[in-house]
Amino acid sequence: MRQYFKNIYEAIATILVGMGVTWRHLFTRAVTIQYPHVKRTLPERSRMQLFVEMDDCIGCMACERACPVDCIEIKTVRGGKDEDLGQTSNGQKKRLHVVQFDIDMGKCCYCSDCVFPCPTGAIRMTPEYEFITYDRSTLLTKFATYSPEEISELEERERKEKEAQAAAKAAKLKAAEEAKKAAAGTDEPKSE
Amino acid sequence: MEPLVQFFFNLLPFLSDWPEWLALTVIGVAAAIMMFGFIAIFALIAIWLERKISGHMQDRLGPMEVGGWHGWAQTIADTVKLLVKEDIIPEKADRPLFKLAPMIVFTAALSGFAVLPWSSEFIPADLDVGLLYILSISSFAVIGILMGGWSSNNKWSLYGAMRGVSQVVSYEIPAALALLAVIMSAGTMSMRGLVMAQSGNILDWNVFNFFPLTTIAFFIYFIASLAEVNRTPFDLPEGESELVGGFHTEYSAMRFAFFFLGEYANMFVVSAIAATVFLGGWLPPFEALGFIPGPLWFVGKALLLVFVQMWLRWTLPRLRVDQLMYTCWKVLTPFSMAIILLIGLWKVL
Amino acid sequence: MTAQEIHNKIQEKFPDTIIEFNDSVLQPFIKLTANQFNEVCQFLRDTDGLDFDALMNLSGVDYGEELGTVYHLYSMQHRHKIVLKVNVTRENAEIPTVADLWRTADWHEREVFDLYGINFTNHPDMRRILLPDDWEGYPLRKDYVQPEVYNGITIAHPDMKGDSDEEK
Amino acid sequence: MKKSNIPESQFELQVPDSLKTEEMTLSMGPQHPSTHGVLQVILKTDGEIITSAKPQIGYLHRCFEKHAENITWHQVIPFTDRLDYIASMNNNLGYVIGLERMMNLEVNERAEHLRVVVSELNRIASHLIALGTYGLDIGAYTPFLYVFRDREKILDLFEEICGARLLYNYIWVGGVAYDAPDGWREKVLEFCDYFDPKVKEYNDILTFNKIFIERTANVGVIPAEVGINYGVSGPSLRGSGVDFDLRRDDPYSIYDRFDFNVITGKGEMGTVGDTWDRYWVRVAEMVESVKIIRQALENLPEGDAKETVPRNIKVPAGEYYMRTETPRGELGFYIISDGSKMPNRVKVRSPAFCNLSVLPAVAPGVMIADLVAIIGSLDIVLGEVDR
Repeated sequence: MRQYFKNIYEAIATILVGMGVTWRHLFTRAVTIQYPHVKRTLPERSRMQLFVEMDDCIGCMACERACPVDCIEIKTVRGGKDEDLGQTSNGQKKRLHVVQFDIDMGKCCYCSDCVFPCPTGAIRMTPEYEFITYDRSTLLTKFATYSPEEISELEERERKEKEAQAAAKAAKLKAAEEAKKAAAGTDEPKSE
Repeated sequence: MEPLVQFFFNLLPFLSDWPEWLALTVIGVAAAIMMFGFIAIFALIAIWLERKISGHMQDRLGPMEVGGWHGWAQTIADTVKLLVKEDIIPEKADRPLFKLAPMIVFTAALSGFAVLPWSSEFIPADLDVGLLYILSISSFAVIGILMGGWSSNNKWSLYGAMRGVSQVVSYEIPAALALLAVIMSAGTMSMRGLVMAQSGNILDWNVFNFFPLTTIAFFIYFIASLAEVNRTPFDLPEGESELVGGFHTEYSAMRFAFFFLGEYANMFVVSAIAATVFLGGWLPPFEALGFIPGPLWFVGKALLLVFVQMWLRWTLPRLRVDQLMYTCWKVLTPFSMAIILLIGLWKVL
Repeated sequence: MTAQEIHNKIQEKFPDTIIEFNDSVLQPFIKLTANQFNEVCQFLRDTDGLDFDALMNLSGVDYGEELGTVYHLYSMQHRHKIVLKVNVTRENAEIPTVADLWRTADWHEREVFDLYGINFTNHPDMRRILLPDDWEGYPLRKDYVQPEVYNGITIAHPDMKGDSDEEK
Repeated sequence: MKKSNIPESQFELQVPDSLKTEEMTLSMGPQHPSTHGVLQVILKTDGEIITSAKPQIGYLHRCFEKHAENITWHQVIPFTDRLDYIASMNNNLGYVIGLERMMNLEVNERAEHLRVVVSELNRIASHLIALGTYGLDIGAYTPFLYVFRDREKILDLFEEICGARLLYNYIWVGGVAYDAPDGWREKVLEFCDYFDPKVKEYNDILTFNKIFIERTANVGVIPAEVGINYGVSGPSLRGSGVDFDLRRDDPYSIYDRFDFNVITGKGEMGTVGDTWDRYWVRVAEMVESVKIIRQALENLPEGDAKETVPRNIKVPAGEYYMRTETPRGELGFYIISDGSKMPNRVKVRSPAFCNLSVLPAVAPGVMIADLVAIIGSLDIVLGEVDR
């Protein structure tokens, strides 16, 4: 019997305590913000959209290798022999044309693993978070500025250079072989 | 119907020249429309209020966008949304019952308004047994809940409906007994008579009349009424964390809105009964405040109780089925019986 | 109790069941034969002084030629650990269940069955647990080839750049 | 001595035969509001009373273990984030410490302290969610918002230190990804001061509410030996009165240097091991976490937190089972390396998986509403159950 009344008393008392808490909160300031009207300033480390400073990219593909979900796709073409591609902001010489640098933000897992291996700090995560679209394909960001003609031109040149190189190499090899043969030829009679 | 007819005749004198049947029909339809309009507007405001109150209690702001000032038009927008939404009826549902259920729930709530005394003049129907009428008509909603839960052909809905029925039927008893305590002291069941019996200042109100007996009766009635309108901590028929949506799981669009409307109308009805029976209806707490019209007092008191209902909802967890029954049969019912006994003794002595 | 002592105790009681005992790795393990495995586990759990009342982990492993199951046991009472290993052939992958001894093993064995195809005999409910019941193959086996369709649904995503083999 | 095996179901159904009705099979989930994600439980009910409950899992299976075999050691870390996505720091920590022990790597002191601080902060954040959603399961809405208000503050701290709010990829092999920014330490201390009085608020509105106690006490009792046998761990096991915490009993990182209490359930409101005890362990554990954070920040050494991060992770061939105490319990990583740059096998012993497996044992005989309370008190994260 005592337990019965104690239960009723406890129920009423604790309900009143709880109501007191909600009553106090009725008059405290809201902690939420009215999002589109008020925006938080995000800390500088915020990992939102990826951004690539193409002037700084040397095309080393470290970020592509580091990405656990393969959302970065890079294609490079070697620069010409005497071509000056400029320097990155930390003074590294660029040797490659980065003709393609695609990041699919739709696949990105925001781990920022690509940011750390970058030797020049070209790729980084920005606090920019409002990039929703109606079409998933628009999430694919292309950072490279080369036009298709330029790319094919560069590729053509690279192919030619390679061919030339290969030809030169072949010629060199051949020459070496011939020299060897010649040496062998001259040696042969001696050994006989 | 006398006071209402008188009220309308005073308001629109030309009505008295019309044939009686026509005048009565016009008055009846007009009163019904007024009530319906009141429910609709009340529901809009109450839902908005509930969101705001819950928001502020939870350190949020609640709706802020639609309509400009504090999102006042949010519920209107939601109503429009519900109106234009597709009305889905499950394939295996019992269609006629499924369609009928929300109407019954709403009708029951609307019928309750017939005897609410807004002021000494404006009372749609001043029945001699007004309180009895309202008690019986409000349990009518149970049929709608059961129909909705059964016809949805969903096991969760069925659970909700069964819980709802057992709950409402059980809680009728403490509610009725608590009201009986007041009826005994006032000696009438007419809503108008009940208010009239409380005239005077705040201490003449029934809630303070046989202090503390009627005060306890008031609390018992209030708790039981929470259960009758399925509000937290007795929202088991809906119990969304257990039963998904309870008896209205399968309802959508306007049919769902009718359940919703019915719920809010019921909230008002039970609060209005409590205000009428215990808190002096349209009477001001002090004579000095008599310049404020009666209906405002009435609605104000009812809204205060509605606010408390909301306040409780955003504070308390939900009971379990057996605990719900325990509260009803082992706590509220014995207490209300004891109160009747004590008031009877008091009266006799 | 050290791993060596535990090993000796098992050796004493079940002389033919120990295949290998390695104390020089980070976590010493005992490799056992499958045939008496349940009895050994019962012994480990119920003997005073051993009291391995908790099965921390049960995992399937694909060693290439053989499949295996690794049991990490722990005693809440004495705070000592031991690792048990049971290897089976790919063709005849059957190990006696320990789900009756440690209920932890119930779901874990189902998981190993699901992903490695090792059958645990006497298990109360040997079904797939993570994958759908009608999935084909055992995905964590190293020679698993991903099917192209499942119930008429193409599995390979059009965006997928090569498959896992290429990355290796 | 022959000890008895634990039966499959713990409780006899308490319904008298005369009241038994036809059984109904009920599918709870995977789209049910209280299954904390995509858990499906096939229930057999007799009226409101459950006669059997069979969890069906796998709806969120993302092949973590298969993935891990095809990516480098380091690339696994972002994937561990996604196991128990509300306590990612603790997941990172478990995997990383496992690797460090295999590599025999000493970690910079400052990094160790930062690790402890973020792990404990994340433990608080995770327990807060457990509290809030538990209130929601029982039917109280408001505490949910209160805990999210406070969790938000922790997430802000995380965002400041590592840039992410949910999936951190912060703890790396040999250290951490970023050193703490200036003023971060003070902000964490400020949070600690802010947080202590908040616990009383949760207690007022939820913990000691009579309705809440009635709903949770004496419900879903897991006796200690049953819990151990089923592999239940973490707060759920401590709720059953087992004084066992890996941070103290199998220490990792630098937890052995801190002074904190291991909270166990004492059955204050009902039976030892009921849902209220499990809930209470979480509440009290948050206070202990604050204590650990304070101690760790007090002794936060200067230095370079990334000093010992290796350029290439070379894991010698071998295997290791590393277990750490996450907010959900014993998270184990069984790592096998063959010396190459990718793991040969990473098996996750998921605490939520084991905790959930006890459900069929305790569910029979309770009501549907109690089942919701039991699932909530086990605090499962389906991302970790299904991996």
